[in-house]
Amino acid sequence: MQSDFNIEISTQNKVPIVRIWGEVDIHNCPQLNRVLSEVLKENDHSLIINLDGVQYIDSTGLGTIAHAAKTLSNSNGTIQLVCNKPQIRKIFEISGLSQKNVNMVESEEAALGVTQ
Amino acid sequence: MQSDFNIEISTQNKVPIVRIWGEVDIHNCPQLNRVLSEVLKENDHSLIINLDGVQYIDSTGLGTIAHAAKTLSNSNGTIQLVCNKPQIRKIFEISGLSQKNVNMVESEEAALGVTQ
Amino acid sequence: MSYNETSDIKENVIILNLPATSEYVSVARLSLSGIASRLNFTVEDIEDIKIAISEACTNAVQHAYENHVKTGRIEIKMTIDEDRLEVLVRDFGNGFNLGILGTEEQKKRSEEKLGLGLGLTFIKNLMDEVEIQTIPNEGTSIRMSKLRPLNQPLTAVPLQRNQAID
Amino acid sequence: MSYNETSDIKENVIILNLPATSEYVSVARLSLSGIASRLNFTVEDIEDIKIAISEACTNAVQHAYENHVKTGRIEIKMTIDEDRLEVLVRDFGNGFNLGILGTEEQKKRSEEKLGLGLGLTFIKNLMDEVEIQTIPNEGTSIRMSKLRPLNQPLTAVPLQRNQAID
Ligand SMILES: Nc1ncnc2c1ncn2[C@@H]1O[C@H](COP(=O)(O)OP(=O)(O)O)[C@@H](O)[C@H]1O
Ligand SMILES: Nc1ncnc2c1ncn2[C@@H]1O[C@H](COP(=O)(O)OP(=O)(O)O)[C@@H](O)[C@H]1O
Repeated sequence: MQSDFNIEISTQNKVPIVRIWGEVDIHNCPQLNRVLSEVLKENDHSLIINLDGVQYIDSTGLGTIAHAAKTLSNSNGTIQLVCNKPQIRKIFEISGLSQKNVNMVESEEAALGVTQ
Repeated sequence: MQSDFNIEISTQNKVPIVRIWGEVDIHNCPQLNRVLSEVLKENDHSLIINLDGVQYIDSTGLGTIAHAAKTLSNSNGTIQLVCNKPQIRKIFEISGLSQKNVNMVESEEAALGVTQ
Repeated sequence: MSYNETSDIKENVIILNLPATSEYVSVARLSLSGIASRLNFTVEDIEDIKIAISEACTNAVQHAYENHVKTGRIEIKMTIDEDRLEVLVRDFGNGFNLGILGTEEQKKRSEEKLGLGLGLTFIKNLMDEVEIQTIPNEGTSIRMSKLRPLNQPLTAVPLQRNQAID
Repeated sequence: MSYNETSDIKENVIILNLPATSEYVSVARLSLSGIASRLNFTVEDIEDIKIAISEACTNAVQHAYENHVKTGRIEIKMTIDEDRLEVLVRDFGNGFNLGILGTEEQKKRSEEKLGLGLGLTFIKNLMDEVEIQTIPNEGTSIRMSKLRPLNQPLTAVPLQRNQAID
């Protein structure tokens, strides 16, 4: 149920990690966008977004992440996207986003290895 | 999702156990009714129905169980209903069924203790 | 008549129109529980509403279109008000004599269909307000509502901030 | 106009009529996935259909009623055929110039709303057949269908019999 949408922010080795749970769609994207903008104010270098708790995401969710990726690209930053659901990987591939400064990784550990 | 509706029949100490999973409503009651009738053909004394896997049941489901209870009552049999979900207990209470030959029990073990 | 002009429908009204056959009762339930879960109802309230809407749809499937050649329809209209969720379940079938409820004849009829004659009783027990209208050969509509527990905003999305030690 | 006379709607059609606001997009998704899951679609197919219907509704919410004073409506009509599920998502809003798709102007407009200009692309990629009709100031409708994988009966309910040793 969408009412279970939830965002958690933490920091590890100075890298912000944003974990998302639930369904990401037009209704909660504005909230996700606020959180990402806030996080990027404090850190414009790299960002880990963990989507493993996300059951559903559509183009508005991708758009919100793409918007953050664009902000980061101004300072040569990248987004490490933890994402193991085939369906979600699939639409990221259709979107072409993975060709920009958004990397798909298997775990937060892997992401931290890359961003350190 | 209703498509997960499932019935499993087994026997322990000569007592038939019918375990149900999913949502019991008008759509799958005919199937439940067929299974119960078949089971009662072979055993008209007692029956354990386990509803712990049931997320939802309405008056058509209760009606189907009441129908089996009625058949059993002709031979002084009883139904032991394993049911721990408060919501399902609640509608059994509203229905008044628990005042007849349908006993609510906490586990199959408890039910077997009673029926042995 | 067409479904095209929908501009005169009140805001905060959701309409679901289904064939009156058994496989769609769960669709009504699922849609409604999706809506109810956004309205700060408790889990118990949502279960009550699910059963009530199911019972009303089940009646439409079982009784409304008896002896009809064509599959009939069920229309469900959900209105989200500040203080309540109102659900109107309507069919365009036989209608019935409200006076029959509670009589022996009714009991016998219910039993013939494996019914307990409990559908309407459940609805009355589980919802806060219930109103039945039925007209012979025009159909039956049941208007039922559940009061919303608290006047919270329509969707309060929790936000947690856990700052781990760096 | 009224929603009362529903007798001339085709069988196996489900109609859902919602306010064109963001909180109802998930309701559309949930209702549809309830229906699709009865039609022996694979889990992947169901996810595709969910995204497609969401994108169409999201467009109606974001674009169809721009500059309208009143909240508009979305009408979703699902037709279950032997070989396919057809979904028609319709709004009664501004409409748009199909020629704009793929142009720089369109890209800029999408970005202003944090969009990727990918909604329609997703729909075309995820569904088997897609047809868009749009008329200025009358609205837009997207008809999309997904072929059903196998011609199994509408609801095959598995039944297991485990005879334990007695
Ligand atoms: N929508 C309806 N259309 C026609 N008759 C109805 C409808 N709803 C209820 N009834 C009549 O009212 C009776 C009582 O309904 P209910 O309390 O739901 O019990 P049950 O459905 O188990 O018989 C039904 O047996 C039927 O005769
Ligand atoms: N239902 C609609 N009503 C009006 N305009 C629409 C509608 N659907 C799409 N459009 C127009 O088509 C464009 C492309 O839509 P889409 O591919 O979904 O990308 P996005 O929504 O991200 O911009 C939109 O920016 C909008 O201008």
